[in-house]
Amino acid sequence: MNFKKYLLKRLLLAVVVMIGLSIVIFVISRIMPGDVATMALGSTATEEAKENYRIANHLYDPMLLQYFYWIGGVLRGDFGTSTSTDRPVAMDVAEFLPATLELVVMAAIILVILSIVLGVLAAKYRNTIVDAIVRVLSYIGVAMPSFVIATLLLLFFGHVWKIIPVLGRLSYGLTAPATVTGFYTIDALIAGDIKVFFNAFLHLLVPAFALALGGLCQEARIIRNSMVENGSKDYLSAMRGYGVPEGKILRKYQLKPSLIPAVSCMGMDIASLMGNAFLVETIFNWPGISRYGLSSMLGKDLNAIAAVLLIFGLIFVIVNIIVDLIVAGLDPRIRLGGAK
Amino acid sequence: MSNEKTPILEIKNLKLWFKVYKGYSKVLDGVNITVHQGEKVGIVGEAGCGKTTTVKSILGILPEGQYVIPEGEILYKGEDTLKMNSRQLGKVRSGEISMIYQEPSAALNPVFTIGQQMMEVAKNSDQGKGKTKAERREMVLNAIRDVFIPDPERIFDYYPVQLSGGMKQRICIAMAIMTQRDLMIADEPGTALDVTIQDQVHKTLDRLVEERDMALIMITHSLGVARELTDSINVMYAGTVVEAAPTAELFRKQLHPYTIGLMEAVPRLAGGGIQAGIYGSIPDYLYPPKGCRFAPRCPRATEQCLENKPELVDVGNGHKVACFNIEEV
Amino acid sequence: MKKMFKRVVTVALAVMVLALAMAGCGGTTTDTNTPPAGNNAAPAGKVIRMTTAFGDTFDPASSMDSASCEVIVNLYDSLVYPDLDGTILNGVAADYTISEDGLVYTFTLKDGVKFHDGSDMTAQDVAFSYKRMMTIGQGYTYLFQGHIESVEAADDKTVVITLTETFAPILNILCRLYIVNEDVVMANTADGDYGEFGDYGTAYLTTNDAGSGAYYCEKYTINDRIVMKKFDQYHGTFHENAPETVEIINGTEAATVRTMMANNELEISDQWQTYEAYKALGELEGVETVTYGAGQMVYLMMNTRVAPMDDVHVRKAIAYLIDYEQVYTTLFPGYLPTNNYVGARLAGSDVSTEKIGYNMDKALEEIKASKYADALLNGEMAINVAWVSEVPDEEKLALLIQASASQIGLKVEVNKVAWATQVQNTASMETTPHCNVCYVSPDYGEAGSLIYQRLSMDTTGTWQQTEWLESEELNAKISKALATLDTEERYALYDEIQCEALDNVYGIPVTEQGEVRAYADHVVIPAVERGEASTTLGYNFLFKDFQVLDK
Amino acid sequence: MAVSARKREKELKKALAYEAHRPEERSIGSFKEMRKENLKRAWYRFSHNKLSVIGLIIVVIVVLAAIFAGKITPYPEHAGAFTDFANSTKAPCGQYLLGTDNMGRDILTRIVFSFRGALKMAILVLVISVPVGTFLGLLAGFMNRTWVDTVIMRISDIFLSVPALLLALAVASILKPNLTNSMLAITIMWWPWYTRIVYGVATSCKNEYYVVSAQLLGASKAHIIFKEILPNCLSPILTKMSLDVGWVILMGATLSYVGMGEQPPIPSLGQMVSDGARYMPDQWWMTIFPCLAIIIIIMGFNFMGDGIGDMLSKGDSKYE
Repeated sequence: MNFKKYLLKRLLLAVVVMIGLSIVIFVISRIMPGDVATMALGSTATEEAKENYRIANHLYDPMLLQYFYWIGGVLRGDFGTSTSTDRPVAMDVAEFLPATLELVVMAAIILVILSIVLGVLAAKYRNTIVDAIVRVLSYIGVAMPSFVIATLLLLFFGHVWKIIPVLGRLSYGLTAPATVTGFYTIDALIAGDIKVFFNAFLHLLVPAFALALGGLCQEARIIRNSMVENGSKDYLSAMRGYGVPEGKILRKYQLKPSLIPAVSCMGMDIASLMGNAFLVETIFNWPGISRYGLSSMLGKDLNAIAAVLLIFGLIFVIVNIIVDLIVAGLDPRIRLGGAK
Repeated sequence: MSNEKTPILEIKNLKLWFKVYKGYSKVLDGVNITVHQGEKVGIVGEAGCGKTTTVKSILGILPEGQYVIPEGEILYKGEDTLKMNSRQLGKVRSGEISMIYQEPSAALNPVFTIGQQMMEVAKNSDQGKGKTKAERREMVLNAIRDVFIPDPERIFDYYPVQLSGGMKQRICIAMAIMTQRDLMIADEPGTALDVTIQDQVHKTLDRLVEERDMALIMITHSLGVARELTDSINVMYAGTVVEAAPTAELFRKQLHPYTIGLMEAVPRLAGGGIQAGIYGSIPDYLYPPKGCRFAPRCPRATEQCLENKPELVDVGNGHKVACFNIEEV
Repeated sequence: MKKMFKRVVTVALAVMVLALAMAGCGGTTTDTNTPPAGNNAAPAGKVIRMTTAFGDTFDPASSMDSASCEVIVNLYDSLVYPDLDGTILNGVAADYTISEDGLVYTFTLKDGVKFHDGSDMTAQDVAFSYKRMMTIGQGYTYLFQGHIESVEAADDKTVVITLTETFAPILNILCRLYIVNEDVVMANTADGDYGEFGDYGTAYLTTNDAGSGAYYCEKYTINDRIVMKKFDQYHGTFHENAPETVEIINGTEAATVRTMMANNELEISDQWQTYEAYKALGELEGVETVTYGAGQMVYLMMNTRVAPMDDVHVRKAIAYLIDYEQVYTTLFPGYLPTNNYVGARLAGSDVSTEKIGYNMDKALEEIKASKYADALLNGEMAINVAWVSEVPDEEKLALLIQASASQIGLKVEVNKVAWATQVQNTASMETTPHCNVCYVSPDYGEAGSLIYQRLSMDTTGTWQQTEWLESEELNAKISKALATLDTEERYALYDEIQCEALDNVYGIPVTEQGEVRAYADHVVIPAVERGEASTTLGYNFLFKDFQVLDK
Repeated sequence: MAVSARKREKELKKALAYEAHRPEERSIGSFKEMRKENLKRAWYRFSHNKLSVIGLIIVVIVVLAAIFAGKITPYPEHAGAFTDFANSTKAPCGQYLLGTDNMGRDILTRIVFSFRGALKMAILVLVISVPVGTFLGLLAGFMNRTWVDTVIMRISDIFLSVPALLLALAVASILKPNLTNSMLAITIMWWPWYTRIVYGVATSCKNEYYVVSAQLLGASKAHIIFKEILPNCLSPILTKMSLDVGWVILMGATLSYVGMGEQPPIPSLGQMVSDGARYMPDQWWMTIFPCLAIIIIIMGFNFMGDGIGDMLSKGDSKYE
């Protein structure tokens, strides 16, 4: 069936993209400023220690050889040891990745739901106050960087209106559930501990909202525009002619065709959530991989950078495949290739 | 032979202007049409004379905020649809009137299957409201069978993009006749199709209307189609009805110069090629002529025609015409 | 509809499987390693929570930044350790004897010193710790480089340290030799680059401790927080109000620290906040702020080998155009004035000459006297001042210099550089900027430490000394001073070196950093109570001497 | 009728009033008049929605402010090498309308001066990356399911998946840090977004009738791409472009975090926002006012963008 072949092709392409990505990352991390050994061992480390660090990490070999050593390790799941934590990077990643994934998944959910709701509302009350509010919101979402929004939200919920906990992943006195998926919310459910689940869920809300706000407002604008564009199509007035209630037309028959252009943009926004999560993590004390990634980038911790970026790349490619599947699912014209 | 049944739909002196770049395009200039219970009424006229606008205004599905109705009313079973609130109008749309569109591929939502769309219509129609899902599905499949489409189960899960033009138009018809309706509006159902399919579509339409004793408004720009399918015909020109009469009466004797011109323009199988057309083209609705809108093209135009608009007057056995100088029969 | 639904379900399942696979790919994380709880309700018993900017690991052999020191001094012991005023106290060593030629130091260990796993500490552990640190070669190794011949365990209780040549600050340096439990380390080695020692337990010591200090590490999650609990079998003494739990939390975002302080989830703040932030924290009820000099100096380092900075007149001109008074009143309120090259807090640091003060006319005079005068004054040649983007306050000083330089027609360019780029640039003479603003903290509480760090040839080409000094004669003077055991003689030599540095303007000691902390008033900090702070990094935070009173 | 009766009354009154004093019909004579007529018609469509006019006004004000920054700002020297620590971080008061930053420089002046850098960066980046991204998107979309499509889309995937900061760090190490180089860095990151959007629209409207019929009529590929498919992509592109003005300015902040971008003391909006964030919430004006400035710039570009979109696309005024 067309769909299986399509999925298979995309997965193959994903592998190609990952290889391309690994080359780009490898080259970029190598030409970044700073001598690797000095950064790794500290500038006061003895020359002799730096020397055998360089040999141990093949830094003197030609670039190509270094790449093969490195990619060989990666395929075996050994990303090498991180110079800052002296531990295998894989262990660090396993510890930090779930926290960021949980934050990003929550932010993605909020982004999808709220952008559709706002988009539909703005389209329904076109050129009225509601439309203007969504429009101004989208500028604020775009103009204000996530760390300013995060700071404002933190101060608001931390000081003025303390109804929701904002810092860290769990309130004091609650112990984290046994690690199964690394997602506190899911682990708590598995462990059947509702109190921890509820607390972990509350902790997720404010950071996830701060992270999603940027993309959320932009998506609402795009959905609103395509809803308006589809508004004057004949099949909607036909539906209206059959007495289908106005609300249902808006929510279902006008929304679905309008989602198509929005979904690809949404996919990219969700994929970039990983990228700009590090600011939100630093402000909300969220022990995620983005903060770890940033410190490794600035401290030129080669192995950690490569691992983090590979994971960002992997997630980006996966999200893209999902987006393409959803678009194909939504729009039969693409999936069936316009079989007249 | 206008039958004495109670009139189901009366459009009285309907005027409609569209907001445009430089002002208001005055498309409808006092339309008067009456449709009786179970009567099949034809509306004939050149493209752009306001046929579709008229019928769309009945159901009120013209694009929001771009038109203005200065005068006129549309009485459906005595109630003026223009004054109805959305609940009343909803009732009319879900149970009383249904419509078939001219352009089949634009009338079906590209991202939903045929089944999904028809189930939705069924769900909101009077008969379908109480029914369970399975019963409604049965209604849909029956409707598809009524329009001679083989293997309805397969079509149910198809997307519009997978169907041909003719099939799509028949689906639209199926949608319209799926539930018991009192008035059916068909806006040039066959124009987008080739002749053989067109003929099939018209025959299906005619049979269903007869069976269900529905009133029909058939819009077409071909007199041949009107002759076969309708009881009476209204000839529209530039936003007004210039002549209306029972079909046989109209073909026997045309009174209004435009109708005469129209009749002559029909290519005769027997005669040699295209007869003389009508000189000139439809007026600019932005700056329409003051008096009768056909005056600039009318061979018999007089001073009076230029100044004031002729009223639609009954000259005997249901034959109405809007012209000052009618040649005596 | 059915088909669509089936497709969406398969996609969702695929995503879940992938997420699970990735989350689990690093093997199961150790169960005990689940990060501790977050915040709000204060835990039972006496607790102190402090924020800081985490460095790398808490392995005593491989880290030297302020956050690591604050943790390591509590987890590990050393033979001797510095008191707040700099005097050397006995750590795990009961006493020590020095041979006549000053080359052999013999320490006898106290009885009953227990490691956190309950085993006794032996001299063998001390020797092992020294060998481990020197092979790893990171952290404070460079302090011992070339001074110590050997460290041996004569028997279970005595440690014999022989030096290569007499070295006065040897006791100060020995504070940095932290003793790890040999058995625990060797039991937890992973494969690494150190032959049969594997990775020397570096991975293990990142998240666990093998020390004998006043507190033991109960839980540590990287980049998040470390929880330390009181060690009851500790050989030393606790203050009766000393905290039972100490949490060091990573994260110095202004808004985060402020929220935690307001919701009393934080007892002591870090020292990286802005002046305005500390003012705001001080206004919170139940929160005080304190400023103390911890010996960290702010230098304007100059590359003395590149035109135009190789001309002493140009360097003097820049020294004259900095308004020092404005620096520690409006630029960095709370910072301390300094007259000598290495800051007043260090023992043996007072100087007999007068430092160059703020004098615009003299600055113009010096420029005119320089051989690059016309090139500089007609804007053809410009002086660039670099500052590190990770320490935003440095920009203030750079812009102040630029503004006052423009008053006398001197063109100064300010450029902002990431830390990694700065380390790379200062590694080679050509790429080292003309001037750069830099914070440098002394390795131990004596003037000799900063003199060595700032002026000796060993640190040329590192971020600590961008002057590229190559004078053999100055280098010899420094090693001679460090080798003279007699304090007066040594301090006289320090004074002579500092005078030479000030006269030739080998970099400008602009001001001494006043470290500011906000703290809850129910917590008593020894440095505040005794009114003096230790200048050895980390020793202001020996939590065993802290007090947590009832709120 | 969904539209409330009251609204229809209002429309009616307006229509009748208009009809009462209707201008006489003018025949369109010379070519010059024809062009004037078209311009009037374009302006009608542009100004049909009042917001577009407001947008145009904002953009014009911003451009003029950027050009005459020296004259209209209270303290022009604050934009250069100037420090006045005595009154640093002062709240907005008579002397400093929008307060001062941590170096004692007037924020209003710096914002107006920073318009120069912001506009230059935004326009240059968009002028380079939009056409490139759009063209590649059209190409990939039109040649759907061929190797061209795969190559282009996968390359854009790679570029999109590398975080902005890392790309900036890499470029920072190769090129000398100044405005043009940082713009180059942003352009490298930016074109894939447009490729993605245009690809989406191109693939879906490739199967539309008018494209198929154009092919039947033997239209060349170029004609189809540029005359048939491109107009459809205009609206999402314009929306994205006008919103991107903000992203580009903020990207400037990320770049200057690593030392690229505008070198101090030249002011840059993104830099002022990120510096000010550290002083929240007491000295809120240091970050809020630059944020408002960015919002206003985006609002201007966005309203104008929508207006241009209405003007170009046939839009909903079908009954021309």
